[in-house]
Amino acid sequence: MDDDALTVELEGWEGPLDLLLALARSQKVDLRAISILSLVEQYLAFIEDQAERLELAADYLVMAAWLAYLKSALLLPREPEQDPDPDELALRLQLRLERLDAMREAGARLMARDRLGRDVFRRGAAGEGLTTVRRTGWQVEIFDLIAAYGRVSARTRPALHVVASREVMTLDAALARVAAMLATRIDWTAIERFVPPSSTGRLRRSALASSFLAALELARQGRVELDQRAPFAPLMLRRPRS
Amino acid sequence: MTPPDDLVRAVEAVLFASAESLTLDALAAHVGADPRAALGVLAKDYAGRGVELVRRGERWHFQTAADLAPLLRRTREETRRLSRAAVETLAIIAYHEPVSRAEIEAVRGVQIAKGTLDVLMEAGWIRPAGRREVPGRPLTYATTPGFLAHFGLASRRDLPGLDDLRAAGLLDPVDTVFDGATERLEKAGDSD
Amino acid sequence: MTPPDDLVRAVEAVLFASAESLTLDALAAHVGADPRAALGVLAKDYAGRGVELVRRGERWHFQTAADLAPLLRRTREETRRLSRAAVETLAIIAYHEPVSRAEIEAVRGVQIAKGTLDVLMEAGWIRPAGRREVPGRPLTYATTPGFLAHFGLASRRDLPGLDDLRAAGLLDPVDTVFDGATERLEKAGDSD
Repeated sequence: MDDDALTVELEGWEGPLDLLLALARSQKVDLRAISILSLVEQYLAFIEDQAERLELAADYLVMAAWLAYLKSALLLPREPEQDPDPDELALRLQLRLERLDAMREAGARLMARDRLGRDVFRRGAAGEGLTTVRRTGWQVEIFDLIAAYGRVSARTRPALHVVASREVMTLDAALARVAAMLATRIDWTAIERFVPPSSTGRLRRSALASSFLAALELARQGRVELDQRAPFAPLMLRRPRS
Repeated sequence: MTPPDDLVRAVEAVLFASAESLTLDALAAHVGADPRAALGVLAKDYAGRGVELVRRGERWHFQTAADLAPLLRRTREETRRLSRAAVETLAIIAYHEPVSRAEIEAVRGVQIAKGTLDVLMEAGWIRPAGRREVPGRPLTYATTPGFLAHFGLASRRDLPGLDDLRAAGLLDPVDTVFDGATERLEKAGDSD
Repeated sequence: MTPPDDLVRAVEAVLFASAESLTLDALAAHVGADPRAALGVLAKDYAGRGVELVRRGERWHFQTAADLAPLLRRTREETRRLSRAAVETLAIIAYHEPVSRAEIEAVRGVQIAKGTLDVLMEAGWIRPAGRREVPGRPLTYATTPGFLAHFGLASRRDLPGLDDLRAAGLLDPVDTVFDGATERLEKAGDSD
């Protein structure tokens, strides 16, 4: 083991895994052939040594505790059902060191490549450069144009709203009239007779319709009796006999 | 093609990587030898290519061949739909030209956004068509030959008239319920 | 060099003029034709010269030949040294991509210092590469075309030793068994 590695302070390492890898490398054997047990012992010895001089970072201590556990598991007689299997854990630690080592080497190899801007260069001069001129092709069809004009014309053409004046007889008026007339009639009287005689044309049709509705309403209230012998036969009204 | 010797390669790389054109002295300092023979070889190697070795006064540099300049500028066409406001404005100009901004707004019943006429002008469909000799001397707009070409029209007279539009149902106001009387009134008013 | 045809000249000029590496699409947009055959001709024309045509990922550019580095480096400042943490982090991302921060930390056994990913991102070598659909939806990182260009890789498959590392199982999904060493201790009784 390299004595220097032991005397270097913890700040030299980026965490316990880094330290473990440094210790493993100091065994100067293939990482795959490394003795995990001796590696663990080195780490624990190193941490003890450091502990007297500086405050140990938590993660170093956590790793130390874990490695102490691993060490005892590796040394103690094996329980058949022990879980996790200490050999398996040792193997995982080894794999983990291999992985970090592999990435460290890969990084070094990357950095050693012919790098653009350091070893190889693109054209130095700003040069002509490439420019892209953007042009917008507007999409619109003749139909869009014509439809738009139709839309505008329709929208802005003076709008005419004509309310045709129409004489009507309201339901209220018909109710009052029919009710009043019934008061003075004793016999059956055709509904046409309840329509004001002066009304003609559309007004008469309106009055007739309103009077019919008035008759239905009065019948509902029990204030009139209705009689019609056949479809389209004259509709007769009279005051109820009480 | 014969692989160039080391000096030619060196001069080539130094010239390529340099931010500015280089004098013979500067080249010599970089490559550690007289670069003149190498420059001669390079000039021949690159003659007629897309990139050429050029001497300006006492300085040398590579540049793209002059005849290829247009390739370096690419025009990209983007197709976009014209906004509704722009289409309406274009339609009003087409039907009423020459027409001022205020007149367009009067027909549309809405103000024209700032960019609308610009877009139509940029598209090459309308052009300023002189000022109207009324107070304020408003600028008027009219369509261009490019407008006719785009819409496949031989002349503005090919635009469908109001009667055609009506027959096509394009004058029907969307939200109005017609009543017989109104319809008759409209027809009476429109007949010439 | 033999006098090239028009397309070869065009591709040559466009690549030479461009400040960036160009994709086939970008080249095609400028020269108006499929540039692939021309690129093949150019690669051959420039092979062994002081300037070479290289492909980096899906992009192409000219650069000086690597063996001339000593000659050119003289005039250049040494690029800023990256920290060991940054180099390792970059390697882990390149060899494992896409990879989350936690996975990077699992390989290195330490947390990633604040600026490390920033430095790599600012250099244009890594980029966020979407979130992993696992609890916490961690962001993953991957390398960029700029990474390939800077390190002279035609593609990620050219990463040194990639196949060997993969065959050795060293690029398998990272086992985080040691991450929570304490957790492990507590759980020692539980089954995996």
